[in-house]
Amino acid sequence: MTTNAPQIEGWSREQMAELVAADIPDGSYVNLGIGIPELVTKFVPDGREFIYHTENGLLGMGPAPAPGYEDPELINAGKKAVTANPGASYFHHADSFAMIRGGHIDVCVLGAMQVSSNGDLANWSTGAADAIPAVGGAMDLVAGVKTILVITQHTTKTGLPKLVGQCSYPLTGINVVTRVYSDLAIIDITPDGFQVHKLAPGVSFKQVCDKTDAPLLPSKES
Amino acid sequence: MTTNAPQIEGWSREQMAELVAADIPDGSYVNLGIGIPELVTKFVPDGREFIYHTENGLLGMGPAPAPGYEDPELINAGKKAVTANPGASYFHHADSFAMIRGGHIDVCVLGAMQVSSNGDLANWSTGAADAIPAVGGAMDLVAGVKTILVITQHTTKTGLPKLVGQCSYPLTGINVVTRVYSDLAIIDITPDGFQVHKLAPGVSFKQVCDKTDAPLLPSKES
Amino acid sequence: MIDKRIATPAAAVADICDGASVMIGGFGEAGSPIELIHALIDLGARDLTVINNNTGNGEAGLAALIGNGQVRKMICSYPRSSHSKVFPELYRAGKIELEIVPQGTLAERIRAGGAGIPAFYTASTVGTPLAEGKEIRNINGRDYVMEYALKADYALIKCENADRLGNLVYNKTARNFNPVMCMAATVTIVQARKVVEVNGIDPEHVITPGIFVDRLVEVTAPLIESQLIAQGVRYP
Amino acid sequence: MIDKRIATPAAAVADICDGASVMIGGFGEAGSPIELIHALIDLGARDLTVINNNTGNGEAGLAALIGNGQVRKMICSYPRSSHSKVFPELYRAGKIELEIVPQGTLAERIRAGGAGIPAFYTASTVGTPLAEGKEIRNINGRDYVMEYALKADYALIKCENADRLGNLVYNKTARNFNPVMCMAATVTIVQARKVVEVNGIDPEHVITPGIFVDRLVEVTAPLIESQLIAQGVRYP
Repeated sequence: MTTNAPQIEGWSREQMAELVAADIPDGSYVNLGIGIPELVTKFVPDGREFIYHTENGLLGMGPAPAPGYEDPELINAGKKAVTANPGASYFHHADSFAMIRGGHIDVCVLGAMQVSSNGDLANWSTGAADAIPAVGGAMDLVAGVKTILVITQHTTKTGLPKLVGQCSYPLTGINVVTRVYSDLAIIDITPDGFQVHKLAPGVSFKQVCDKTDAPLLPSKES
Repeated sequence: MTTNAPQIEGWSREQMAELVAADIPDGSYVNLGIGIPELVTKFVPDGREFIYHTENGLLGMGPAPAPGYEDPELINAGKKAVTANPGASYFHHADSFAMIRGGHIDVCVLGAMQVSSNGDLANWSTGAADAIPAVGGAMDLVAGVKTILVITQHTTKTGLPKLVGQCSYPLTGINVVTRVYSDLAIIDITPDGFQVHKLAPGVSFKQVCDKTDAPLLPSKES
Repeated sequence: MIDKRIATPAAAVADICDGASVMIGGFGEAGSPIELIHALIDLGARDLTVINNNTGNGEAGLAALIGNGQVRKMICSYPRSSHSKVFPELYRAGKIELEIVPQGTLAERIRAGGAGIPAFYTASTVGTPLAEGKEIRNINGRDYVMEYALKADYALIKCENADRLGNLVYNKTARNFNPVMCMAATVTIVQARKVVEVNGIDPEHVITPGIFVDRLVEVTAPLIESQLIAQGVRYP
Repeated sequence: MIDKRIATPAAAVADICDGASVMIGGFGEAGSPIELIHALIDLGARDLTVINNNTGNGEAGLAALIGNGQVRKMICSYPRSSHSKVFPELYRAGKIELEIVPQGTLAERIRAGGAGIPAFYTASTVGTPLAEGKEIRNINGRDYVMEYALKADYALIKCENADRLGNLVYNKTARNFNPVMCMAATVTIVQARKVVEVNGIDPEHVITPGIFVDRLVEVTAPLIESQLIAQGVRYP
């Protein structure tokens, strides 16, 4: 593990989002976290239709409205103005989280502060003494959605690994993450721990190992 | 207690229903059981408005439709054709019983097989070996509605008391009944047991005692 | 393109196997998916566990499914009614099992199944024979019974209008158990009186969002149970 | 005649006492009953426990209520947002209590409060710091946390249209917590953009049946939080 090595050129945020989108089956009901996950909507493969759920009460969420057409009462979970696609439906918060908790949402794409090799996720608090805890819907999403995909830079801005043997930050959920899409690699959570599914072009297995704070298995194909 | 005494002339079914209606405050949300309780709608005092709830998913239930105007999908809990009053709303069964269980219905008027002096109600099964148990919504109603009023003949068709020290039939709920309207008297369930609130004209306290299988306190006014 | 439409009731129910658990919507005849039930009779799957508030009337629909010997166990609140005779005969003959659940507990158990709530507490049945053997817990001075969620392999549902995404609206008190059953089944099969365009249902008026629906069949003129009873119709 | 209308927000909230628990609908600015909140600020009741998903934005509405020192404790899922500064300052200064509840658990606890379910189990928070001290129960091989119902003395609600009986419909994602809060409060106070005739809302489209509503005020042109923030408006 090195924290001072020169920056490795991996996938961009858009490329990571495109890789996530490519892995989501046609007809899936999808909930996207705030930040990079939101980019997934730009890369839906031809011939596929995803239906977006936003936990504040809308199924069939569409893109942001044209400027001037915002409705302050039509927003997403990030409190940004959105639209409703044809075939959308509105519902209250208890019904919305019934969809989540009841296992009806197929895929949730979330950011991460840390992911452990057994699929634990930490993405809501640094646990710092002066931090104001704020969890939102993250704990419900990871506990209820069928498949949790994480999209994240492989390391923090200061170069610390986000893929770790055990999370040091307060957990969002245990054994919940299926796959991590980082700028360096797509990594599966397997019963044996982290396993590379695919490396970014020009990135070596050793480079990913160096930036991962847990044992890493090579791709089965390699 | 006598079971072979000559029939005492008390209140009619309509008079019992009228007495119940007179005791329900204006603006109440009311659920009426099948049978005599249904007659309450005919005796709403002038100036009062009750809103009727039927547990199969309608608030604002109106009277039976004119012949030929029945909709097989607009029925009450007794599966009879009804109408919807202006200001009605439809909802599903879980929401309907949330109204009941959550204490939002003010008054429920039910029939009874037995009522005990501490307010236990038995009205769903004789417990006979060959009886097919069928409880419907009665247990939810008695557990959830704020005030449970019972309207019943004072004795069974064979003259057996329905007001008893302890119910011999399987219970619907414990400590749930507030007041019983029989053909002979209005009787409150008090911490001290059955207490006459009002006697039917021409009926004596002793006559009611004779037909009640538990101690009975006289009316406070008498 | 997401399209949950299937051509016929027979095709919609074709994979229901012996031993399956099946929620069937409706309260009495209101909201009862008769054509889907008849398709299930034609299919012949046996040893079913059926969840419905009642046990059917006359000799069509749910009563016919029971009468045809396909149901091993009924979970319901009220197996008697003025026109039910099929179930009582089988029950007295010991040929069908019965689990009685109070109507509100039944609705809430199904809703819990759909909402990912494995168990909850309710005051209903406390002190009655239906609470026997169940866990009682005192919360804030009152006793409550613990009840478990109820799920099923399939739900058979009737609605009024639907779109190809599975968004549903119902007709009046035909709503009853249908929306919660849509949530609680692995495979939810719906018969709609009319399939409308995708923007044909206002998003504010959708009662069952499409996420809870898997298969959709248009049945434009559904049978009416009370008419079948009046005509003495016996299915098949 | 049942008529739940009250002339002014001030009259509608007039009996809220010091120490009351108050659910406030809305998610961010969508569905936030600003005029009722401002009436509560004018009233001056203190030592309140407030339940809302957030802690307000800018210096109007909920943020102003908090900033005015009237709130002893917040129960919410997400007390941070891009425009929230009032709560963080008070929290860091130790002048306000905070109970963090995951958003789905918050919604379900409120729904349970309204539905007469005193407690339920959920998988959310298992293995996290938010499950500490709570009862864990294994059901069918999975661990769940027991959560208690949440009720309040009052609910302040914003809707789109209402009738005098208290039937309500909402505008798009302004629905959010409002319908379940209507169910869970002893006294539910609603501001409606428009009060319509009693037959002006189709019974099939009612979202909150009138049984859950106690008081109703028409506020035809409600303030919009994001505009207040942009204009730097500070209440009072």
